[in-house]
Amino acid sequence: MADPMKIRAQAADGKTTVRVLMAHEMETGQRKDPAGKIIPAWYIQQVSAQLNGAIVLTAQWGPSISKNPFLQFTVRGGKAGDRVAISWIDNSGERRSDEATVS
Amino acid sequence: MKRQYPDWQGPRNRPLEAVRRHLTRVFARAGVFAAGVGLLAAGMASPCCAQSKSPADSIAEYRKMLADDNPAELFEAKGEELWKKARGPKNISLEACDLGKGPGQVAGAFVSLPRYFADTGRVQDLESRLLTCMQVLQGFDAEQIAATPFGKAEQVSLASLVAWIAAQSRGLHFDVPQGRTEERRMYELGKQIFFYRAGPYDFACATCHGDDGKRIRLQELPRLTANPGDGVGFAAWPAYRLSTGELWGMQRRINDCFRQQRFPYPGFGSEVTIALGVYMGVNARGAESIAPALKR
Amino acid sequence: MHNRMICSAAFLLTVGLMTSCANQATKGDADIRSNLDGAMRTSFRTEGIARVERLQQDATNAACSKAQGAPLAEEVSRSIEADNLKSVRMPSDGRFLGNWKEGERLAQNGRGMTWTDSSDQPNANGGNCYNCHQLDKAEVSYGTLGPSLYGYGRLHGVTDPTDPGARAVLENTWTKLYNAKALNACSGMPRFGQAGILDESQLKDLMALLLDPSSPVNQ
Amino acid sequence: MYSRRAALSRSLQLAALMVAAGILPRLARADSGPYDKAAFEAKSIPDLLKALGAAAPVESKDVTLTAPDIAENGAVVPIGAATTLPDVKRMLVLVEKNPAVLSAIFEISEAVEPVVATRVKMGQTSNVFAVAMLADGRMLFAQKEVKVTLGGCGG
Repeated sequence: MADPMKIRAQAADGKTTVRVLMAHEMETGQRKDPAGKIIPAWYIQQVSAQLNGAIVLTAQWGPSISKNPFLQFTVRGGKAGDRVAISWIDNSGERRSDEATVS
Repeated sequence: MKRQYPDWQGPRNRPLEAVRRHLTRVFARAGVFAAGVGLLAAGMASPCCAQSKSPADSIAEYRKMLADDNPAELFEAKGEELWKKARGPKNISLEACDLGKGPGQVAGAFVSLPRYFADTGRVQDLESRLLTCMQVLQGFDAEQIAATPFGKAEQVSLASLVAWIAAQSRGLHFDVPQGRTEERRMYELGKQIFFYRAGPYDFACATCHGDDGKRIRLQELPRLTANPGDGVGFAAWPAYRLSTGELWGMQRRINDCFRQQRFPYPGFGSEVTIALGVYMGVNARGAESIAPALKR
Repeated sequence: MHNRMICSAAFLLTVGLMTSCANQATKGDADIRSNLDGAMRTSFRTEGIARVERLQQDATNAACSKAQGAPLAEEVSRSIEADNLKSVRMPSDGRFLGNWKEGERLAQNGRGMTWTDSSDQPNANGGNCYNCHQLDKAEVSYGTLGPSLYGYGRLHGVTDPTDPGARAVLENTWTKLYNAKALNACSGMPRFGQAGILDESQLKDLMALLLDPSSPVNQ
Repeated sequence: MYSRRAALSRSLQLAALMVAAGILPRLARADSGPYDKAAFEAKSIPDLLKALGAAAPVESKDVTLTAPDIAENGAVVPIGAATTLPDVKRMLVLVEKNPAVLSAIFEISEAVEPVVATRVKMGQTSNVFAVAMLADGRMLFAQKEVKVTLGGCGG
């Protein structure tokens, strides 16, 4: 199973900035192993972000997003104690969801 | 492994005018006509301030943009879990592991390693000491883990553990002990290895790390014969490597230095690698640790 | 602030004491030496083309290692340089300059001779030049371990490399590339010709990059 | 394009409704819309625009692209895309010289500002684009060349 994300969410001046680090290989499918065999593509394709259970942002990613991806976005409103949840699904169908509290 | 991207000799050295023409063609093909091209050209005609900045300033800016969100944190979190989790043939956690400050004492341990351990009768760095704990406490085969390639299996666990343990000394100052004869012998050995020239290129560690203010390409090379400063050199490893997207401990850092020195392969936790750790660590006395850092 | 200064002073003092301790622990060079050899033998193994035999030092490397960065005695330097000069072979056909474009490609290429390289033959190796030197001014990513070589030919007054007056510069530059230790005993530069890193035609291409008036180095 | 966007927005609304109704688990699945395979396979900007069914893009001062002048390592290049314009539906990040030009599509809802950041791989020096797709179909962009430097010795 994939490792947990690191989610930071901070409210200030009427908005909440969310910063996320995800643990994922983001293999492009263009690299070769030492034996010369193509390493199959393996990357996060879709991401969704929720604030208190409501989806606020979704994203589609290609394999050119860096390994161990970073995502930052800004929610209108939000306050300390609100819950931010991030979910992803990769091209192999693997999923991961994590949650953090706005500070 | 390099990504298999085409070797493109494009706008790196291409004049801006050529870039503009190229872009105009691209967008024209896409159906952008007069108005769009006009705007585009207007935008391109005043390329931003970038050109006046020095490469060093630009690199510093690049590093700053990444600094606040270091993926090393993902490894720290995993390392903490691995430290506390019952694992290995004996199904026991590492919480009784003695890193030099007493069993289970993690805070401050990193900045006084490598050091002499009475139970093994030798000087050990963080990674070789962790191997001892994994073998003695958890029943893992230390030799087998040492022989495992970096980035695979239990070497990944080691890297994560190292990230978390180092993070528990963040902001502390290096104080690698020299009280015992064996610690001083290792310092002297490390110094000799540091200056040891060999291989087809005649390189030693000192070739690149013997003077202040030197670079390979754009990479600054810390002078490691003295304290290079807070969070520089020995005080910046382990680190998350952007190039591989992996966490590198000092063992892997030294290993790749020897590779680029065109030397044969140093064993994981071998005497040479630990002696170099003692030499660099003692020289870095007083330097503030920022590990795990973020490195190219 | 004040405390910090006292601390730093204490650190300095401690380091000073440690250094003298460490020196006292060093009883004789022979002890440490045997220790070093043992540590090297047990610590390294052959991996791919990077064989353990690479740890063997010739007299040049042994002397420069032992000096630990300090200058060698004048007569020792001269003797090492003379020995290294014997290895230098001038180009077999008397022509010093190849193709600067090939030279630039080689200069950019930092690969070769590591345990992750599959061949140790010259055609698998780069020149590694930009790792340590500035050459073409358009390349911003250059190292500073060696001096800047931008304008090399121009600054050495070479406007026509075929002119007999340019011969001395050509020979000197060739020698530097072929065996840098012939000119500076403990130079940090690899001995590209002597060590078989680059072949004659590759060396000529690097010569052209440095000395051809049409090379970007001389613009 | 319009119908796809409408469908997507419907599916977003539907997912939100389902979450509210407790039909979906509290941590919803990430795949709440379709994955635009054709767009992510586009090898050039014209191909991408075709795949997206998008209008011709126009450079705009209202779109901001944050990117370094020089990337010390092409494996990780920080990119920020932002705009002050209203009615933004999507923000795109493009790297012109990558094997596939499209790196990311962000679906901007009313609940977030059209300000996003991520990190991308770049195989070589290239122009990078931040594109804002507006509700009225307009495509506005900002662009910048990011130099990718070569690594140290030993490759």
